[in-house]
Amino acid sequence: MTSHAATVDSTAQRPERGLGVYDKKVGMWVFLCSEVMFFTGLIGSYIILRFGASDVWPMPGEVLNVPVTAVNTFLLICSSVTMVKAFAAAEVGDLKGMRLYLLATAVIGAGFVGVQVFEYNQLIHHGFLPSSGLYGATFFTMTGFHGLHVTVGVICIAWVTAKAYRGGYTQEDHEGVEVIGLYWHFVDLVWIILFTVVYLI
Amino acid sequence: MLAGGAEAVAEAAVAAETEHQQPRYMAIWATLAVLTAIEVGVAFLGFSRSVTVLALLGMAVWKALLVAFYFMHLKYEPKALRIMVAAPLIPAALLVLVVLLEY
Amino acid sequence: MATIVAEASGMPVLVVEHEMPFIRKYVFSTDHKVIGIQFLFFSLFFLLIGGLLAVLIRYQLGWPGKAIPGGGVLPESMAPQGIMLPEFYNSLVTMHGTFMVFFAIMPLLVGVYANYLIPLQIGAHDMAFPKLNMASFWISVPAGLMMMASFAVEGGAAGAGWTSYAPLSARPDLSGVSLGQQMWIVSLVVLGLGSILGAVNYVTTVINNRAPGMTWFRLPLATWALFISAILILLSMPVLSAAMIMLLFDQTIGTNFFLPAEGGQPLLWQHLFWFFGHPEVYILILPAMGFVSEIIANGSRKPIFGYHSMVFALIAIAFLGFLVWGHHMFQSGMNPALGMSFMISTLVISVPSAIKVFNWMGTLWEGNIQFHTPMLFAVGFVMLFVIGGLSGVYMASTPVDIYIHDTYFIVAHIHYVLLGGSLFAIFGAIYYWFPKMFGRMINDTAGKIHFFATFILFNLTFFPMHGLGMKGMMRRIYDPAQYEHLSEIQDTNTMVSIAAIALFGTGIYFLVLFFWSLFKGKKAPANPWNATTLEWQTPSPPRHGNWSELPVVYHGPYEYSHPDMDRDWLAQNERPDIVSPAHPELTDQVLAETGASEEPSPGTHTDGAG
Amino acid sequence: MDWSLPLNASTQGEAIDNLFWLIFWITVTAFVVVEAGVLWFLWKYRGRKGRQARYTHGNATAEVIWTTIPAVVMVFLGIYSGRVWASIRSSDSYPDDALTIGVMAKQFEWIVTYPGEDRMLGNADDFTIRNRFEIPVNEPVVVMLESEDAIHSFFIPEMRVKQDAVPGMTIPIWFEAIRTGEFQIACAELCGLGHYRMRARVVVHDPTSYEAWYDERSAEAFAAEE
Repeated sequence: MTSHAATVDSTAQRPERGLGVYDKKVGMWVFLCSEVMFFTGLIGSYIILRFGASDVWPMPGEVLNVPVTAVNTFLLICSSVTMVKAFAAAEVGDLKGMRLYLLATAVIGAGFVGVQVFEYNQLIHHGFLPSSGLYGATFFTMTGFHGLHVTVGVICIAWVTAKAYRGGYTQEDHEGVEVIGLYWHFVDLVWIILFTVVYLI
Repeated sequence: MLAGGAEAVAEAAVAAETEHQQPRYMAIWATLAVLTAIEVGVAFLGFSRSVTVLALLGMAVWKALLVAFYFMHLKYEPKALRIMVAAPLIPAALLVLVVLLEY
Repeated sequence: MATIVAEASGMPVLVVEHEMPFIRKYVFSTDHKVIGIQFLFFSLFFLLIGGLLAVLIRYQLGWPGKAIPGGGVLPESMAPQGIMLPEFYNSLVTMHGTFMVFFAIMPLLVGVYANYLIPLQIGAHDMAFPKLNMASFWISVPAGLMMMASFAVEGGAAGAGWTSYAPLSARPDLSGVSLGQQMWIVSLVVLGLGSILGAVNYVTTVINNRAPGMTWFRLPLATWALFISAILILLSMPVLSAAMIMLLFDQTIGTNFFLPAEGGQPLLWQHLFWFFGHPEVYILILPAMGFVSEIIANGSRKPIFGYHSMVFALIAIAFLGFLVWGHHMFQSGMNPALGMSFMISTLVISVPSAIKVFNWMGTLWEGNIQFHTPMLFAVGFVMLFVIGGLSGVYMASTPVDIYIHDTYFIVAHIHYVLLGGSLFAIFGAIYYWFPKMFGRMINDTAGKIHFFATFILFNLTFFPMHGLGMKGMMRRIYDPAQYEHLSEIQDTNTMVSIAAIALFGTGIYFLVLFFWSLFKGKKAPANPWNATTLEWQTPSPPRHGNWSELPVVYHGPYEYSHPDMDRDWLAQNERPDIVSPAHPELTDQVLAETGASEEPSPGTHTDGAG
Repeated sequence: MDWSLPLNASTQGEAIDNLFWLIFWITVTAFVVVEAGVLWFLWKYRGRKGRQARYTHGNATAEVIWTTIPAVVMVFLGIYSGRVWASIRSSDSYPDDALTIGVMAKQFEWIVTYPGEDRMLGNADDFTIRNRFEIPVNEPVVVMLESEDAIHSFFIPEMRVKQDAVPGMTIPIWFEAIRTGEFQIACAELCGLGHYRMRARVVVHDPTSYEAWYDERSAEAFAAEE
């Protein structure tokens, strides 16, 4: 235990270990727990309204454009992998790679929002509106709030990217990249669930 | 003191594992993409309703877990954090299941 | 700017304090203590507004249809010639509930004391995210202003009750209120966001920023309770936000979530609302229980009785709090079989509450009880909370609830819990921590007058409401005299109204006392109550950054009357040589881990007698 | 004001009142024990010079005792309440051949629909009256409760009956009056600005006068239609 002897002195002033994870990461996870409940409220209401209803709702493909959304889902998955690659690059000190991957994430994320706007436009054009019964109401509320989260994510990632280009992150300190990454993967995760329960079931 | 030592060992192990994990991000990405394609296929192939729903939900959970464990590296986080993250799933499930019981 | 820089080694270092401009120091401050005090002024203001609305409600019930004295100042749309209109009455009951729950009691408990106490009690320099903390306050302010402004818009303020059951709240043609209801929704969504940001902060801070030696089971119970409440906020508030957003869409863009026209479910609103609403009730009582535990241990000069069971009871209440929401819906048309399960979980949740009451009694037992004002309020809390808790048993029993649901019995119950409970604890907390917050004392005699007047008038106001409920008087009734079965109770209503108005007077007395003490109170010492927890080991008021050097904790939070001490209290961060029988093993461990043995400490040094 | 429940006029009222008073005595006992205990401790252990508080962190036996006692009382109450609840609200408690009356709540009145001779609602021989709800004594009555707009609550204090009327749902409740006389339906759920005056007359007849009333109203209703 030679290493331990060296740590005794510094622990004299160190806070309790807590989770052994730095504050920002804990904070983001705690916030994501809260987000889980927000989406539970929205998706749960959809499940209850749909499976509690006596009438049958439209089957996949009848109203919604599944192929376009499948491509969009693929986009979001790609942005998730570029995000994690940015973090991995930062871990090994490849700051150039980190910046490029961050930029790619922001761009692909913006692409997702763009496709969603296109999809909305198409649907509204065909007369499918939030006021089109419970199907329209739940669809637009869930995907709309997810889209809002994506938009916020894109803005934050753009901000992090800008900071990265100004040299704000190093191999030792890139908490911001990891924390925004957590948020971004969470948004991706929510989309995985949404895509399945809204578009495919 | 023992705990401190054990933790240091564990940290080293995690660090080593993380390095090994990095190349696999692309494999996970490929898995996610393939699963998405299969999902779309299942939805349109016209299996019976219950088979479709179960298969789709299964794949969605699989994908979600892949994202949570690898992209969000929950796999390498302390157990306490993992428990904390899983905690909201209990009230979430309760809310939906109990209200569904009504119908 | 934040003056604390965390070095990579994990050792926080205090950087020289710069002289900050007024606006950074007192307005857009990131200091948790300033934010706590800002929340205090914010919520006391809304407490006053909520009280004023209550007086108007009681005036109408005491003297139905009579002109309100001075009511001529109210606009035609509320009370022409001072005579209140039913639609204004509906707005009053709605906004009284909303202000009291969301803008007074909740910020008083969580906004004020979670901010002020958590970093001090766990021995941290500040919250984990000071800027986020500032944001959580400045998000709440516009929410409050918007809620206030809704009285002035066309159609008046929201009038569907603080629970805003759909479809009444979702269809402007039914309630006659459109913009007011929408402002109500937006305001609460914004406030909810502020609460969630605050809660993220509290939870992270407690998890990660405890001082060395501050193990989980050395946390003061106030911090424990605030921590658990923050978790409840995190998990329940977003569900309300989601429901509110759907309600807003029903109001504005023609969706049908809660309208039956195209298959929507009015009961879904109630499920979502109460899924939030019941944990919310515990958000409003758990911190109060925490403060009372602090004060009772201090006033009795004894360690809190059954610290561990107090903590586990808090956790149990929080967990069960997510399983009982349906008990608000026994008569709502919910499946009766579901009612049965909710009844059982509700009866179960009363057990941990009972444990807490008995533990407080156990703390008083064989104590050396000091009757300072905070102690009076804490004991008052226990006595009134018992009544509120016991009256809850009637509602939990589904058949009895058939009769008393939506009657004044419920009104009595909620006020015994929220006013007799939470607000008494808040008054206790204000008197207790006022010296720490402002460096001045509140005069003890003046405080005692406030306590006795409030205690007596509170009971005169709310105890008879149980009887009104037993007679079948419905809630939210503009004019009870309309009903045969309520005609004989008009005298009681008048009596209750007189007491209520006098109770409001005690509130004014308190505010005057509060502001007078702020400027003219006697200078407070660092530890006026001879208390043990860390916040009292700092100057009053504590400096920016709280500690120049983090404290090291050796003891549980309530080491009063320790036999090895010559005075009757032992602070958490002193005398590492004294071993607390509560956790001997922890003391040894911390002594070893923190390397405290290298510091000179008073008294003889033991290797740990455990 | 005296501290009593209003005169009971239904069969379920008796069970509910008994349970109410049982809970009353249990809670009064707990109330007295706790409040007297607190006051006694406050007096007995009041601070005095030289007094030393007992240094204790608790007592496991005491904790177990005061956890068990409330738990046992609650289990008992839960079982008892559950039985009464089932006898009023469980689906098999509904009488088979009861008189079925439709009640539609709307802002701010009660529309009561009586079946024709076939005792079935929902066909042409039904007739409807406003704000009057007349039933025979000693005969179970099923009310099919509906709402047209907001949520209302059907409350007859003397019958110990209360049920929300929810738009989009038809909720059956049943009760049996045991006393003739006149009572009131009150709305117990905030339903808009006329909520406070949303009431209707309840008349409980003896069987013969109910028959006479029914025939008369039925004839009147159909005469008006033609």
